[in-house]
Amino acid sequence: MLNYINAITEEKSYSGLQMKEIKPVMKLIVRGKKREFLSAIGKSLNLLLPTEANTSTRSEKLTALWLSPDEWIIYSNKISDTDNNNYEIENLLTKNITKTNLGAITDVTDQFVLINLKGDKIFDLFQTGSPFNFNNFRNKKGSVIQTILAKIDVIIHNENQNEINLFVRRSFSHHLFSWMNDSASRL
Amino acid sequence: MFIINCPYCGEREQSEFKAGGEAHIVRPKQPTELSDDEWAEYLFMRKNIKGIQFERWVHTHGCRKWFNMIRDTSNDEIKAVYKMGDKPPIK
Amino acid sequence: MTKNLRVKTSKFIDETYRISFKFNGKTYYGFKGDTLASALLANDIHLVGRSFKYHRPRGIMTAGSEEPNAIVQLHHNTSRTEPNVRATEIEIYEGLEASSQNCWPSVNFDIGGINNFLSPVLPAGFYYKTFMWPASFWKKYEYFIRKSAGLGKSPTKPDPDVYEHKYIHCDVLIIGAGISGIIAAKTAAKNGFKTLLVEEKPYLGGSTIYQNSEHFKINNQISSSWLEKEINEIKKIKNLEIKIRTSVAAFYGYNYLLARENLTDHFPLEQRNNKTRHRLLKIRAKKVITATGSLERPLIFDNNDRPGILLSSAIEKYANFFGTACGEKNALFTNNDSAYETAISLYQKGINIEAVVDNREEIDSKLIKETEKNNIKVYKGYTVINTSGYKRINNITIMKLSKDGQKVIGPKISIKCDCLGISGGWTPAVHLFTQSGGKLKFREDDQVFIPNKYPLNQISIGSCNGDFTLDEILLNIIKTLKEFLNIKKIEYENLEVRSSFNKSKKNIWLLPSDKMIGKTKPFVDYQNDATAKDIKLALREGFRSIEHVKRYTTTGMGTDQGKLGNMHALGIISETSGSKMEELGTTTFRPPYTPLTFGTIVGRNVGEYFDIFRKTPIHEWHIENKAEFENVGQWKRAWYYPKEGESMHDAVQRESKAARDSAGILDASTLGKIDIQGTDSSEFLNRIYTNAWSKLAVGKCRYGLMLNEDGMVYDDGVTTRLDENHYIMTTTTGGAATVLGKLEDYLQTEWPELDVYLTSVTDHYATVSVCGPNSKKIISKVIPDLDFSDKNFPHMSFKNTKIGKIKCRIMRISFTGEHSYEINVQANYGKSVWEKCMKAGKEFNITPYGTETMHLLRAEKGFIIVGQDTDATMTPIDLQMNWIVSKKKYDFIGKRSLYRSDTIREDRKQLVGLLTENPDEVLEEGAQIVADINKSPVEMLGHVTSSYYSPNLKKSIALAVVRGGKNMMGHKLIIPMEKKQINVTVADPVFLDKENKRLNA
Amino acid sequence: MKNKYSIFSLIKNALSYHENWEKAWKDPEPKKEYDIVIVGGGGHGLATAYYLAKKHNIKNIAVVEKGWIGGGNTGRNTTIIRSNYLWDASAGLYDHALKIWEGLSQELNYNVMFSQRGVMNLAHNLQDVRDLKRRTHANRLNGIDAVYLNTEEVKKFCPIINTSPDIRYPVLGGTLQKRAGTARHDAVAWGYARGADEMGVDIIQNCEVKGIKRNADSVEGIETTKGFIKTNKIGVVAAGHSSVIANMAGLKLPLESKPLQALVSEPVKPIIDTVVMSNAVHAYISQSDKGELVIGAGTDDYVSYSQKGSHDIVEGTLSAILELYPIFSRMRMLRQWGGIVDICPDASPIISKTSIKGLYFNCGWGTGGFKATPGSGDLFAHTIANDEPHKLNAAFNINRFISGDLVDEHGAAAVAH
Repeated sequence: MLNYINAITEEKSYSGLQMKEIKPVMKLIVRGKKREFLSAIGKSLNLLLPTEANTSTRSEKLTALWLSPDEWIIYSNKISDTDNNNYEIENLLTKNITKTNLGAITDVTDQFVLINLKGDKIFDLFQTGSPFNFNNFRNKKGSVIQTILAKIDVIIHNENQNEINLFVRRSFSHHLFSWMNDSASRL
Repeated sequence: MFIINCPYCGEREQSEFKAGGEAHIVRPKQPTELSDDEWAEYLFMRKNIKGIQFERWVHTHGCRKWFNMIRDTSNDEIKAVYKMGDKPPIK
Repeated sequence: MTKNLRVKTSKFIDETYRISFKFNGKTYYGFKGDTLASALLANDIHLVGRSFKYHRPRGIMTAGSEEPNAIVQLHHNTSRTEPNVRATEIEIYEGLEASSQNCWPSVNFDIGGINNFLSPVLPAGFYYKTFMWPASFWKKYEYFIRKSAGLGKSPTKPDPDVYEHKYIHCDVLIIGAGISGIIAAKTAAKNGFKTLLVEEKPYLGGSTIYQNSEHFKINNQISSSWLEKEINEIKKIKNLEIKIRTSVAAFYGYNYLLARENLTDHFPLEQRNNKTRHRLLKIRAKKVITATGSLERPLIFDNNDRPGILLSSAIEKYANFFGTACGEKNALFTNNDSAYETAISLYQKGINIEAVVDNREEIDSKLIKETEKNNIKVYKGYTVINTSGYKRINNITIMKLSKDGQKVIGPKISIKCDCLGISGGWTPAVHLFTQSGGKLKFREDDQVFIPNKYPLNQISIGSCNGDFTLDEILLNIIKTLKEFLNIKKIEYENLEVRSSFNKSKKNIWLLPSDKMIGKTKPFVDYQNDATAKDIKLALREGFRSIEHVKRYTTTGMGTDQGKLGNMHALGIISETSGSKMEELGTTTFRPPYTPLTFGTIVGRNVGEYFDIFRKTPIHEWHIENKAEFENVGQWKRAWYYPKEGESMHDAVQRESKAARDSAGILDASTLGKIDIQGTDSSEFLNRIYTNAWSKLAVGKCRYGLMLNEDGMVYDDGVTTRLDENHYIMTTTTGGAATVLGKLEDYLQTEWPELDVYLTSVTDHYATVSVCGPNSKKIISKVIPDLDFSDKNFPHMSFKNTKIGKIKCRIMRISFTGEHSYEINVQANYGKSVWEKCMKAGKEFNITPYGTETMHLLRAEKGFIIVGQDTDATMTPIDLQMNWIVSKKKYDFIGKRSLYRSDTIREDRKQLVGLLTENPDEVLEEGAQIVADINKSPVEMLGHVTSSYYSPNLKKSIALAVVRGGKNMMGHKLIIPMEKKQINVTVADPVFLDKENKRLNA
Repeated sequence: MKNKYSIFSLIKNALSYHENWEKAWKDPEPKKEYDIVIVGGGGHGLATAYYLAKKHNIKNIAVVEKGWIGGGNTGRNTTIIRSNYLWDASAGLYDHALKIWEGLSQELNYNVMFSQRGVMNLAHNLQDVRDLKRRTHANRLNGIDAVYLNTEEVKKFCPIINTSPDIRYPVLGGTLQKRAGTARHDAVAWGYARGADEMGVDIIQNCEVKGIKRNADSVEGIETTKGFIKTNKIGVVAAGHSSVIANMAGLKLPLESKPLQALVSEPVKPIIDTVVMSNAVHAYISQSDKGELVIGAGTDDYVSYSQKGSHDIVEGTLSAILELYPIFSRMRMLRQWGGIVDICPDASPIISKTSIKGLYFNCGWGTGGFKATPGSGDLFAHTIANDEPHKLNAAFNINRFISGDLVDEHGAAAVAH
C-alpha cells in the first residue's frame, strides 16, 4: 500500500478568510476542437462543456471550467478515495474521445492543487498579489479566470458568494499557500 | 503597462502576456531550397518599425493562445488585436 | 533660548496633545497636527540644513512636498533611519529624532561652508574643466568630491518594516482633495461611478480649508466653512473611497498609476512593529481627474536663499493652519495679489508685518486696499535687490523698478525683518499630466504652462489646469465635469461665488540688481545651488536646450526635482537666448512625482518571497535526510547527501561509487513532462526533433535533441510512445516552460493544421529513478507482478503497471549508463514510492544521490548536459552527435541553419573528452584550452565544460569543446592556469563502458 | 585654439566673473555638401567624427542630430565601463575602448570623470560559476585584468552585499575587473563635441534625417529637416533608431529596438564605491559622484520607441537590489527613465559596411554601448575612412548573420536579452 501525502496539510483560518486544500479530487484536462468532440463529451458525462470564455458548467458529479477555446479542466465535485487512482470517468473519456481521435484527455489530478477559500476577505487577499480586476468577477457565480497571483499562474473559480476554488500547480502550491498566509495575516 | 484585449479572454493586464516579435513572417515551406541570404532574411532580419507595427503576442498566463496585435510603437497605442490566421482588421 | 511663536489657536492643531521630539539632539515640543517644520518654526528655528554645493545655511521655504531646503535625517544610526526627509512633510510623533544633513561638525558651524567663499572658482560644470592633472590623480580628487557630495546617510541596517502592494480598479480616480477634487469626487460618486479620491496630505480640503477671509465666499459662506460641509457629506458616500496620506508617484499610459499610501510614518516607533508601513496602490482607472493644485513661485534676486525666506503662501499656511508665526518682523515681496492674502491673515492673527514690497505699480485691488487699511506699508513698483543675515535673514534692501522692469533706480531702502515671504505667482502642478503623455501649452498673460492635449480618459481641473481664482475654478469645473463624466446636471450649477483676487501680475524671471550679475547669487535651484548666472554661463558656452542647461548646471536635479525653480530656469533661458517659452518646452518630468521608497516599490517580493520556490513531492524526505540543495531554475534540487563529517567531495565520490557498484536512487521529478496527444503527434515530433519518430514502436522510448531555428542545441530528453497517437516527452528541468511555450508557438502559428494537443504534466508525476547493477532486483521487489526480463522489458521501453492499486508508469531508461528504471507515479504517492524503493534496496545499500553525482555519472558516459556542455553556439554536429541528425528527413526546426557556410566548417569547436597527464589532477570547469602557450596572442581552442574525479575509473575526466577537436584524438593540449599549466590529452568523451554492457547487466 | 580648460583658466575666468568663456561648440546651419555625414549625435557618433578628423584628417564632416547631442542613450545609460567579455573579438573591441578611456580626459582636455572603481559580476548558481570562470580564464589569456573571487573575497571587496547562504539565490562567487568603472556620460558627448568642433566638424542639432538619397548601388546624400545635404559617405550611429534609418535606404537590419529602463536614488554620502552587476537575479548598481545610487533595470520584451518601459521591470530590478542589499530598503527612488536599445540576436554590435556603397552602420549595442564609445568611434572612423573594417571590428560585420559566424555574448551582456 502506498501512503497518500497531499501538498498542503494544514488548514488556515483568519477573520473573514479560511483556506484549505480539498483532496483527493479527480482532475482532467480535456482538449478538442471538433463539434463531435463537444457532443461526445456531453453524451459521455451528460455535462455540456462551457464554450463561452471565463465560464463553467456543472453536473451533479462534475464541474467543467473553460480554459481556452480548445481546453477545459473537469474536476469531480466529491472527493475520491486515496488508495485508488483509477477514475472511471477518465477511462470512459479515453474510450470515447482519445481512442476515436476526437481530442485529448489528460489526468492532471496531482498536477493541480485545489485550494478552497471562504470568507468576505478573499478578494482583499487577491488584490495584494493579482493584477486581475475582480470587481465584476466577485459577483458572478460560476465565473472562471486564469491569471497571476504572487507571480504564480492560478485558475480561479467563483464557486459561490464568498467561496472560491483556486487551482495551482503542485510544485508552486507551498510557496503560494505560504504567501497567502503571510498576506492574510495582515489583512 | 498596457491593457491588452485578448481575443479569447477579454481585457487583461500586460503582465499576463508575452510579446513574440514581428508578425506575418511565415516559416519557409522549403528551407533547404533557400540561399544563406534568404534564410538569414527569415531568421534574423526585422522591420523593427517605428509606427504601426504588426506583431505577435501570447496570453502566457491565461489561455496560452497566440494572437496578433497592431500597435503604434512610437507611443505604444494598441490599434487592434486579431486571432492567428485572421486578416488584419486595419491596413 | 528659543522663543514661542505660536499664535492664536488653530483648529487643525490639538494644543491639548503635546509631543516632544529631538532636533540635532535638543528636545523641543510641538502639538498633534504639527509637521516637523511647523513645530520648528513655532520654536523660532529656521536653520535646518546646508546646501549641496556651497554648504550655505538653509531654512524652511515651503509647507509642502516641494520643499528644497529643509531636509533632514530621521533616527540617525537606527534601523529605521531615513535620509533626505522633508521637514514639511513629516508629521511629528512622540520620540521623533531628526538631524541636519550635509554639514560637519554641525549645522551651525560647517567646515564645508568654505565652499561658499570658493564659489567664484566653482561655477556650473567646473569639474568638467579641471581635476585632469596629473591624470592619475582623478581618483584622489574624486574621493573628496564624493565625500562632500551626497546629502543624508544611507541606512546601514536591514529595514524592520513591511510593505504591501494593492491592485485597485476603479471607474474614476481623483488626485488631490482640494476644493476641486472634493467637488469632482462628490459629483462622480453621486453619479454612480466607483470612485477613489487620494490626497497626499493627512487632511482634506487643500488650501481652501484654512482660508478664512471675507474676500472669498461661496453661497455667502466663507469658502472654508462651505467646503467643510461638502467634506462631511462625501465621507458618507458608499461608492467613494477616500485615501489620505496617499501621494500619486507615477502616472503611466493606459491610466495606470502608482500611489503610495503612508500608514505608519506618523506613529511613534514602538507602535509600528508588524504593521504595514506603506502600501503601494497599483491603480487602473477608467477615468482620471487630476486636481493637484499649483505651486507658488519664488522670486529670483541676490541672496534669495537665506533662512527666514519662505514662500508667502507657506507663511500664510503656518499662520492659519498650524497657528504659528514664522517671524516677529515679517516682510512680504510679491508680483501678484496672493501675498496680500497672507498679509491679511497675518494681520488677523496679530502677527506684525513690516512691509509689503510689490513689483507692480498702482492697481485696483480690494486685497491691497484692505492691507493698507490695516496700516501696512506697501511699496509699489519696488523690488528686493539683496538680503543680509548669514544664518537668518535680518534685513532686505529694496529699490524702485524702472518702468520696463529691466533696471533698478532711485535710492536704496533698507527694511529690517526676520522673515521674508516671497510670491512670484503660481505654477500649475502639471507633473503627473505630462508623465501620462499630456502635452502643454504656454499661456503668455501670466507666463504659465497649462494642459493642452490630453491623453484619452483624463482631465485636469482647478489650479493645476491654470484656473487660479475661486470663481474661475468653480465655473470651469462644472463645465469640465459634465463633459468628462458625460452627465446632464450637476448640483453646483448655481453657486454664488465671491472672489476679490485681482489677476494682474508682473512676471520678471530674474529681478534686476544694482550689481552686475557676476557679483550676485540669485538662486534658481536652492538645493543644488544653481544660480541664474550659472544658467547664463551654460548658455554662453553653447548649451542651448533646456535638457543641456539642466544637466550642465544641475538645475532641477535635486530631490525636489526643481518644483520651485524649473520655470525660472526656462524663463531666464528664454530671455537670455531670445527663444520662445513654448519652443523651449519644459524638461521632461520623470516619475516619481515625489521620491518613492525602494521597499514600497518592492512590496513583499523580498526575502522568502523574492522568487518562487518550487518543491518536488519528495522534498521533505531530502530535508529529513540532510540533503544539501542546489537552485535549478526556481526548483530546489537535492545536490548531495553528506553523511556525518563528509565533505561534498567525499559524499559525491561515495554516491557515485555506490550507484555503479550496487544501486543509487535519484529524485528526477523536476524534469519537464509534456503529454502529447493527437493523430499528428509523430509528424509533430519529426518536425521539432532532429531524429525520426514515425517508426518508434508503441511502448518504446527514444532520446531526442531539439534545436533552435538557428541550428543550435536547445533542449534534450527522452520521449516515450505510450500509444499510437500518444507520447510523453521529457525536457530538461530548466527548459520545461520554454520548451512547452516554443512547441505551442509552432503548433498555433506555423502548423495549425496538425492535430496535436500538448499538456504539461510535470507536477502530476513524481519521478523516482533507480540505477545500478541491483536496480532490477530492487524494483521487482517493489513491483512483484511485473515481468522484468530483458525480453519483456528491454532497455528504452516502458510499462503501465500498478503499485498496490496505484497506477504508475515505469520506464527503463538510463542517464548514468547503468541498468536503471524510472517510476513515474502520481505526485501524492511519490514520497511513498521513494520510501518503498529505499526499503527494498536496503539490503543492496541503495544510496540516494543528488544532482552532482548525476552529473558525474553521466560525464563518465559522455552524456551531455544542455547548458553546461553546450552554450548557444553548439550544433549537434559540434557535439559529435551526427547519429541523431536524420539525413532522410526533409526538414526539422534548425535543419537549414546547419548548412550555413559557418556551421559546416570542419574546424568548429567540437565536444571531446580530456584526460589529464596526472590522473589525480581535476581540471577547473571553465578553464581555457590552448595548443601553443608561447604563441602570442594566445590562441584559445576551447574550454572545459565538465570535469570530475571519477571514483569508478579512479582518474580525473573532463568534457571540453575544442576547435577541430574531433580530429584531434590523442593530441596533447595545455590548460594554462594562473600559476601552472596542466597537460591534457584529447580523448573519446565516452570514458566508461563504451559498448554499453552495463545497461543490460 | 579654444581656451584650454584647467584650474588656471577657471581662476582667470573667475576674475572676469566667467563672462568670457567660449562656446564649447558652435551651432552652425548645414552646408550644401560634406565629405562624410554622421547620422546621430550621441557619444558614438561624435567620437566617430572626432577620430575621422583627428586620425584620418578628414575635416569636412557633419554630425546631424535630430534632438540635442548626447540626449539619447548616451545621456540615459548607467555609465558602466568594462572589457571582461568572453570571446576574443569582443574582448579586443571593448579593451581597445577601455585603453582609450584611460587617457580620454587628457586627450579631450575635458574631464569625463572616468573612475576605475572596479566592476564585479556575481554568480548565483553553479552554471554562473562555470560561465564566470570560463570568462575570467579567457580574459586573463586575452590580457584583460579579470580575476575570479570566492564569496568571502566578494564580501571583502563590497561589504554591503548580502552574502548570507540563506538568501534565495546566494552569492557563490564573482569576477572582478579593477580597470573597469564608470564615467560621466554627458561629459563624453560634450567633450567629443568640443574636440570635433575645434577641428572643424559641423555639429548640427535639431536636424532630423527624413530620407537617404541613393542610386542603384551607392548613396548620394540625405534629406533632413534642414534641407538636402550632399555626401557620398554616410555613417549611421542612430542606436534605437538604426532600423528607421536603414528602412529609408531600403535595408533591413537584424535588430529589435526595445525599452531599457534605469533609475537613481536620492543622493547620499558614499556607501558603495564599486560597480556590482548580477545577471542571474538581474541587478546592477553603482553610486555616482553626486551620491545617487545608479541602478540599471532590464529590457521589456516588445519593440517600442516610446522611451517608456513597464513598471514591472523596475519593480523586479529593485526587488533583486533589496535581495542583495537589504540596507537600501528605505532609500528612495528619485528619478526613473527609459531609453531605446537596439538589440542584435547575438547580443553583439554591428560596425560594418553595407550592401550599399558609402553607407555604414554602427549599431546593435543593446544595453552595453556606452562602455565602447571611444573604441567604437575610433573603429567606425577607420571603417568609413578606408571603406574596410579595422581588424578589431572585422568580426562585427553584418554578414555574420548570413554565414552564422555569430559572436554570442548573451552570457557577458549585463542584461540577458
